[in-house]
Amino acid sequence: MNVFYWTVAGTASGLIIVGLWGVLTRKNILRIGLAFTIADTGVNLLLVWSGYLPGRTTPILNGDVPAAEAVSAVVDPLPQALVLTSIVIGVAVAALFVVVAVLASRRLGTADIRRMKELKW
Amino acid sequence: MVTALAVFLPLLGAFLTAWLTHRNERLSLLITRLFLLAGLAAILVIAARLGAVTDGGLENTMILRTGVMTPPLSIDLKVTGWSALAAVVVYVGALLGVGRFSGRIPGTQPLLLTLVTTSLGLMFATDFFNSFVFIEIGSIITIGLTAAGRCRRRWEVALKTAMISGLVTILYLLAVVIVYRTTGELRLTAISTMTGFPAILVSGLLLTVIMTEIKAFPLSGWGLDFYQGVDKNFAAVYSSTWSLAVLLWSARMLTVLPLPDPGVLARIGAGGLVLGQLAGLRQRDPGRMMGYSTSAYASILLILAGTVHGADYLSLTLLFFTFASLSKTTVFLMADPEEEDDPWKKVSGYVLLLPLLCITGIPPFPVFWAKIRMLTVLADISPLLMGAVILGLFFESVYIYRLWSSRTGPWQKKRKYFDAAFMGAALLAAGTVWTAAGAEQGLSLSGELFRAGFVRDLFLAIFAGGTLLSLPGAFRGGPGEKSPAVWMLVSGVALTLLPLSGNGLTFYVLWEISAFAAVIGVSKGARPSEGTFWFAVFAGAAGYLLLASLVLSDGAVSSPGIPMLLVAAAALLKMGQGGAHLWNVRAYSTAPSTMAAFLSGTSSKAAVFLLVFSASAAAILPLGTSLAWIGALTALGMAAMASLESDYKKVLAYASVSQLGYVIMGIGLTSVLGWTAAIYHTFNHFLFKSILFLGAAGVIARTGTSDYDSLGGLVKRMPLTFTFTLISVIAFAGVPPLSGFGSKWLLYNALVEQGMLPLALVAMFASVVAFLYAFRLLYAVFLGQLAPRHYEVKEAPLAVLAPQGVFTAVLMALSFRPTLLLDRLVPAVASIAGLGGEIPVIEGTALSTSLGYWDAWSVGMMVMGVFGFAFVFYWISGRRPIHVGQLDIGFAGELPPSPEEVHYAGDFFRPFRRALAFLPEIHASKVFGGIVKTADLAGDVFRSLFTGDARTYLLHSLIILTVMILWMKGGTP
Amino acid sequence: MIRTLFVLLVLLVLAAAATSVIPHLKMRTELDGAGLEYARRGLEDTGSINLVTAVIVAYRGLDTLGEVVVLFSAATSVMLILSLFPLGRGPTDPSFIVAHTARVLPAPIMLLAVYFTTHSHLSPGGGFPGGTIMASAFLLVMLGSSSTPAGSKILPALEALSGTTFGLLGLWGTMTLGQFLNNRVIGIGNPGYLVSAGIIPLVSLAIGVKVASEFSGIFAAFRKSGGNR
Amino acid sequence: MTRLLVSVILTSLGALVYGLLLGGVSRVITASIHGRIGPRLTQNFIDLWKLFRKESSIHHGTMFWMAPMFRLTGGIGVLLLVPIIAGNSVLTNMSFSGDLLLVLYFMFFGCLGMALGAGDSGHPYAVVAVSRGLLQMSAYELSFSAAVLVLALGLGTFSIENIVSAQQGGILNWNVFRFPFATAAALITFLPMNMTYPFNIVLAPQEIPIGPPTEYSSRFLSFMFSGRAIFGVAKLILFVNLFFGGAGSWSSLLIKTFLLYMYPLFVSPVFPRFRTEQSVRFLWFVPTSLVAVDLLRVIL
Repeated sequence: MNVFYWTVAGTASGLIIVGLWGVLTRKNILRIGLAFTIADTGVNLLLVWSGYLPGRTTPILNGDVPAAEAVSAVVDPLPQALVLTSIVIGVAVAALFVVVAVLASRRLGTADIRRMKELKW
Repeated sequence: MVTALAVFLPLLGAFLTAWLTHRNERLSLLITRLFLLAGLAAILVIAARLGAVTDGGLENTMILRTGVMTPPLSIDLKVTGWSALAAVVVYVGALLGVGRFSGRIPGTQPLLLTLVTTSLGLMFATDFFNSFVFIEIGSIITIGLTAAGRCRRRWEVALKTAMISGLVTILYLLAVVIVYRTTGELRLTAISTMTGFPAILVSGLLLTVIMTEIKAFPLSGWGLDFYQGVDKNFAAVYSSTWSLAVLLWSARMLTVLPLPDPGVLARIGAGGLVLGQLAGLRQRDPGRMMGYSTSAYASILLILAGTVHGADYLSLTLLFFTFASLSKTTVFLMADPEEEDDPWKKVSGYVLLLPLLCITGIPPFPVFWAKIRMLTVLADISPLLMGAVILGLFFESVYIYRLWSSRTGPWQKKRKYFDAAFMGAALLAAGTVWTAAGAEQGLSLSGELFRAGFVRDLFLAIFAGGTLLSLPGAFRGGPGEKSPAVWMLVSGVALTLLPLSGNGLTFYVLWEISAFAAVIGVSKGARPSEGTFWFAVFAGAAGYLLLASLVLSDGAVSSPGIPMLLVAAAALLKMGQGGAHLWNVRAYSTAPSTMAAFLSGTSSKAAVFLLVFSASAAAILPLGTSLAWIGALTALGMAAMASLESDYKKVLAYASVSQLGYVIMGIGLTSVLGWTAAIYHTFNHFLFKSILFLGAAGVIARTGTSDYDSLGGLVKRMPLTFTFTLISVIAFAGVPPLSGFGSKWLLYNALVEQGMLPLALVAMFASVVAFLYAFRLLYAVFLGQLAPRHYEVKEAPLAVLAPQGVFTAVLMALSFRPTLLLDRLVPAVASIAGLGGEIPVIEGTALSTSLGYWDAWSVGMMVMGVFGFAFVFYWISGRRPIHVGQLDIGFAGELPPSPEEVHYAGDFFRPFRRALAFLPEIHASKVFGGIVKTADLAGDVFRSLFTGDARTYLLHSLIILTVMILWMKGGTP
Repeated sequence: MIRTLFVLLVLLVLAAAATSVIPHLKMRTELDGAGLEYARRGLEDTGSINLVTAVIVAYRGLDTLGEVVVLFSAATSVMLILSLFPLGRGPTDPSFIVAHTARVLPAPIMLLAVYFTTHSHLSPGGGFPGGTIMASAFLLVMLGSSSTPAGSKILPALEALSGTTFGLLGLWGTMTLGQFLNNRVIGIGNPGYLVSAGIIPLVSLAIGVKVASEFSGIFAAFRKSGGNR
Repeated sequence: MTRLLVSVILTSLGALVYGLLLGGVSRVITASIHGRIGPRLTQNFIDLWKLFRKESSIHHGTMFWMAPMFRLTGGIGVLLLVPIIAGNSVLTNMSFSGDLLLVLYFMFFGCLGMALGAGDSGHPYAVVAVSRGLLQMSAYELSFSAAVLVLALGLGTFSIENIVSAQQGGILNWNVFRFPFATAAALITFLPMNMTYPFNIVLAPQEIPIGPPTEYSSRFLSFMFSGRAIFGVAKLILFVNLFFGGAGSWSSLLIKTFLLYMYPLFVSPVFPRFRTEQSVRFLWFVPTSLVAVDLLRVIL
């Protein structure tokens, strides 16, 4: 029953924490980017999780689910719509991040974020 | 339909230009401009329809429905009059910046156009998740354009921005999950219905997101790095589009946050404002300064959100942020991105003036109206909070001033390069006029703030006369100086209107205009940097003290108690009393000499006017004795300093402060005699200090030096200047029969009447010491040996000589017939309520009190008679001697060396210095230097938060988040 | 080390503080809020039997427009940056297997993509998955040849066209029904059929083409950027 | 008006004669202290006449030759502002036009003129002397005015006339007894005022070869001479009025002023000369502390 529900939540939270930990402690900017996608994944998982209802099916009202019974048969469609947007955004940001990170490391000759502190104070 | 066009036209343009880019760059730029113009037209239509510029129009709404059905199922975009006006600024900013940015970096137009749509979308968004989408677009474009910009550190900036937006994404989506699960919908308004711990968690998450996005201290680290490193032309676009949109979105978000206590926001904001701006004090990089300024505005938003509500909130946020954004855009447009270290290196201070004044919120610029309204609200809630805000704003003005003053470039020659920036400045000017017209009902020049009557008219005469007479000499600057005439005129006109102001606000506005124009006037000097800086700092501090008083006393300039204390402090600062002389000495000695004459002779009287008129005598009474002592000790200390100083203008500066000490003493006595003495001396000081400084202006203009050691013997070359100077020196030394004695006589009578003998002694001592520098001044400059290089020096220019003549004529008239003034002054002062003590009796030309009497006319006649007798007797009793060469002196049988060596002027009163050696050396410069150093050190502590490591910035956000959650959780069990 | 520990401490305290939210996020057994409304009237309102698509394209179409713009911005940014700062690593010749697969597979992939895109209102799928699949076909073609395919020239035009179409479809709704991106500007037809649900299939198609051309643009930019040196 | 004019002229001339005479006396006495024969009593008259008769042939500038007139005006002015014999309307002169404060400040008039003249001479030593003189003056004026202000506060008036009348009716009413410390302080300042040892740093014959009058000679010098003599008498009368009960008659005036004049003569030869800063510091602290005692008495 609730075990599945909370396991997913736990996994998602774990991913977020691991991701943040990676972001805050890794030095290589590409790894930091990777850590961001891990945390992103956790968040997306949490988003889908929030629309979960036990024992229900996809919100497509074809023959299997008559429109009249939809209310008691399908899961919440909104989080699914949101997560799609969120994933696409994640991909877009990740692509840009990778490009910037790769170019930064090439142009600056290092991928170490501790060496990118020319601007400070 | 128009709404949809206004929002989405740029996006369509973006799709179009994305295709055109790399094919036809010029066409693409043209299309970009066309789409922006069309969008601007659309949003203007909307703004007009909503009646946004009229009262209440800010709250009118127009809904753009999207999708099917209505919220919470679908998403609305809500255009209010408020956001429509901001959208106009977004369009304007984009239009201004597009040529400078996209023109230089082809291929950026689609991103720029998209940024406009996104900014509008975010400002109009009503849906929680929809806002998220817009925020992400904005972040992506910011990262992309930063990386594409022309600047050496683009990668670092882009990477930091990307990491920050990564964190924001995560925190925001977590908030989305919680909001949706607890409320079942995603409208922004739904958030405010939340309760319990989810409310706290969502508030914490969103507050962290908002503070990070708007760059509020202490989460401003990345923003500072951003503004320092980014392509300044992109920053120009960014400031008016995305930055503004985020601010306005945050302004709406902050009102719906389910905080247990919205007052928390104000405290976070005020604390951040003080500490963050303190950290900014040491900044040298102009870009970073703009970052700190942005952070200040972010803090202001938090304060507003915590304290102001309703229509006020709308108008205040709008005024603050649109004009700040537009000003920042203009500033950034003036930068030359190719100059990596200082993009404004080649820019003249003139062109930066308007936008920077707008940013600091000097009246009458638009931000000022918002500032004063905000402070009024804060004063009702917590004066402490208001004090913190004022302190923070003061810090901001200090570094903004630094940014302005270090610009040394000439006027830009490349017109094309500057078009956009000038357009921005023109828009700001228009905005200024418009808002000032809107705020007009708060201003009045005809009210009864100051009792009409002789005393007011006297000050009016001082201000008007002083300005007019200082002005002629100002048209031509001295050696190495530029002409301060325009600024002197501005300052002088504002001063002249001062006594006519009908309410406190008008008074403050005029006061500030006069002050900042004077600052600019001072900066026209030959070596302006130090002097102008300290002048600006002290004038700024005085202005903010006055502002605090104004706000605390509900629009009157002051009322008894704390406001009076603040006003007194402001006046003391303005007059350089009690150690604040640092600015007088530095500013007067580096300013153009005529400007110094204006400041010392005329402008300093504004502070006297403030003290005499701002409050009833009863309000000053509790401060009276302290004031009197401050005045007396200043008079003495500054006289001693003046005796030991050997720079002409610095001596005059010390002397000026010293003389004003008597005025403060008189005011502190709060008796009829005391105030009569103070005002009489004020007028006297106005006369003789103007003469002295104008004389100095003439001398410096002709010789090019103000050093005692290099002057001397000028009486032979500049006899008229010497005569005027001699007369005014005799006057201020208080030697009868000239007018200075009158002030002293009144003052001692007042002091003895009040039984304040120790004060009288200090005053007496000060006046004797004044004798020392008075003689030294006359001797070192005009007497002694004329240096050979000055053999050909001509008499001072007529433009300074003629005004001196006028002043001297008035001075002489006043000397022999002081009753011309006192006849009216004494009854006027006697009629001021609350002043105690006896009223001096005037009979004919004689003045008497129960203590003593004085008849200036008969004294004058006696002196003239005896002197005339001696003169005539000498004349007829023998032949006249012949004038011999300057080195024909009895020199104990030896040949005197060169005139320079024989002229004994430096370290003139060495025994005096030796005699004073037992005193500990307290230099005002050390004291203030110490204050500055302490502030710098404290600032450095906070600055060190911003290590430059993006991970640290993320950690800051997380720490703040944790602290806020724990704090709020503790607050609501 | 200290830094790592400190970070860990902060994260753990944060997580511990956040655990108090758990009682408020208990599992639902019944739909509520907006989800309930969507399930109840989604079909009726939009004519799409796929409720997720109804939400994405119809109810919250603005989000989707934003999503497209996100991709557009990212793609444009990446292309811009890469054109300004080439990566500087040339493409290698495709291997035999890739080269041959690239001749065979694109067509069926394209077919699948078109199905996904056009049937979004009927079955799982939609503009985004469809567009991504299309882009993968293009990617395959590109990987299969050693030069940039000729087709990449029309990508910007396709992108502009599809983007503009999306925008104009949205404005159509504003013009006729006063509601941007309303899918009922044409009748919603008979739910369950291909031609139904108003303009949802059209919008999906526009999204698909847009997404495809953007992703393809990114690939092409990477490739071109590498090839310039 | 005519009476006033006559009174003024007579007073000035009388003071001149009296001042010169006193100077002669002092020279005689000093000589006898030194064991010399010394000049005649009338030597000062002879000197003045001699100087006046000699033509000044050179000058250094306008201020230079106006300085002696400033000096003379300063001396006569102070004299005229002080009522000479209390209660006698004949010799009140111009004292109706100002009180003690005016006198205090008018005493600067001559000094300023002198200083300016010395400055205009272009002679560095003259200016060195001026610098010292001004410094010392600033120091003794502090304690002198302190003493005067204590009197004014204690008696509630700045008017010399009133101060004198307050001292009538017995020797114990004299301010010297009512304000002994202030009087002591004033008497100390009397020494530097008359530039006698140990305060004669202005003339300082050993250090400054010739002193301020370096460049002055003949007719110029005769003016300064007369000015000084008159100023000296004016100061004597002022002191008598302030501290010693004033003068009710000619005889008491002559006796009191003569005794007062003799006082430095018997004090100064005992002391060596101060350095300038020593003098300044001494005058700041010693007499002022004395005044402070009386001030506390008055206030409490």
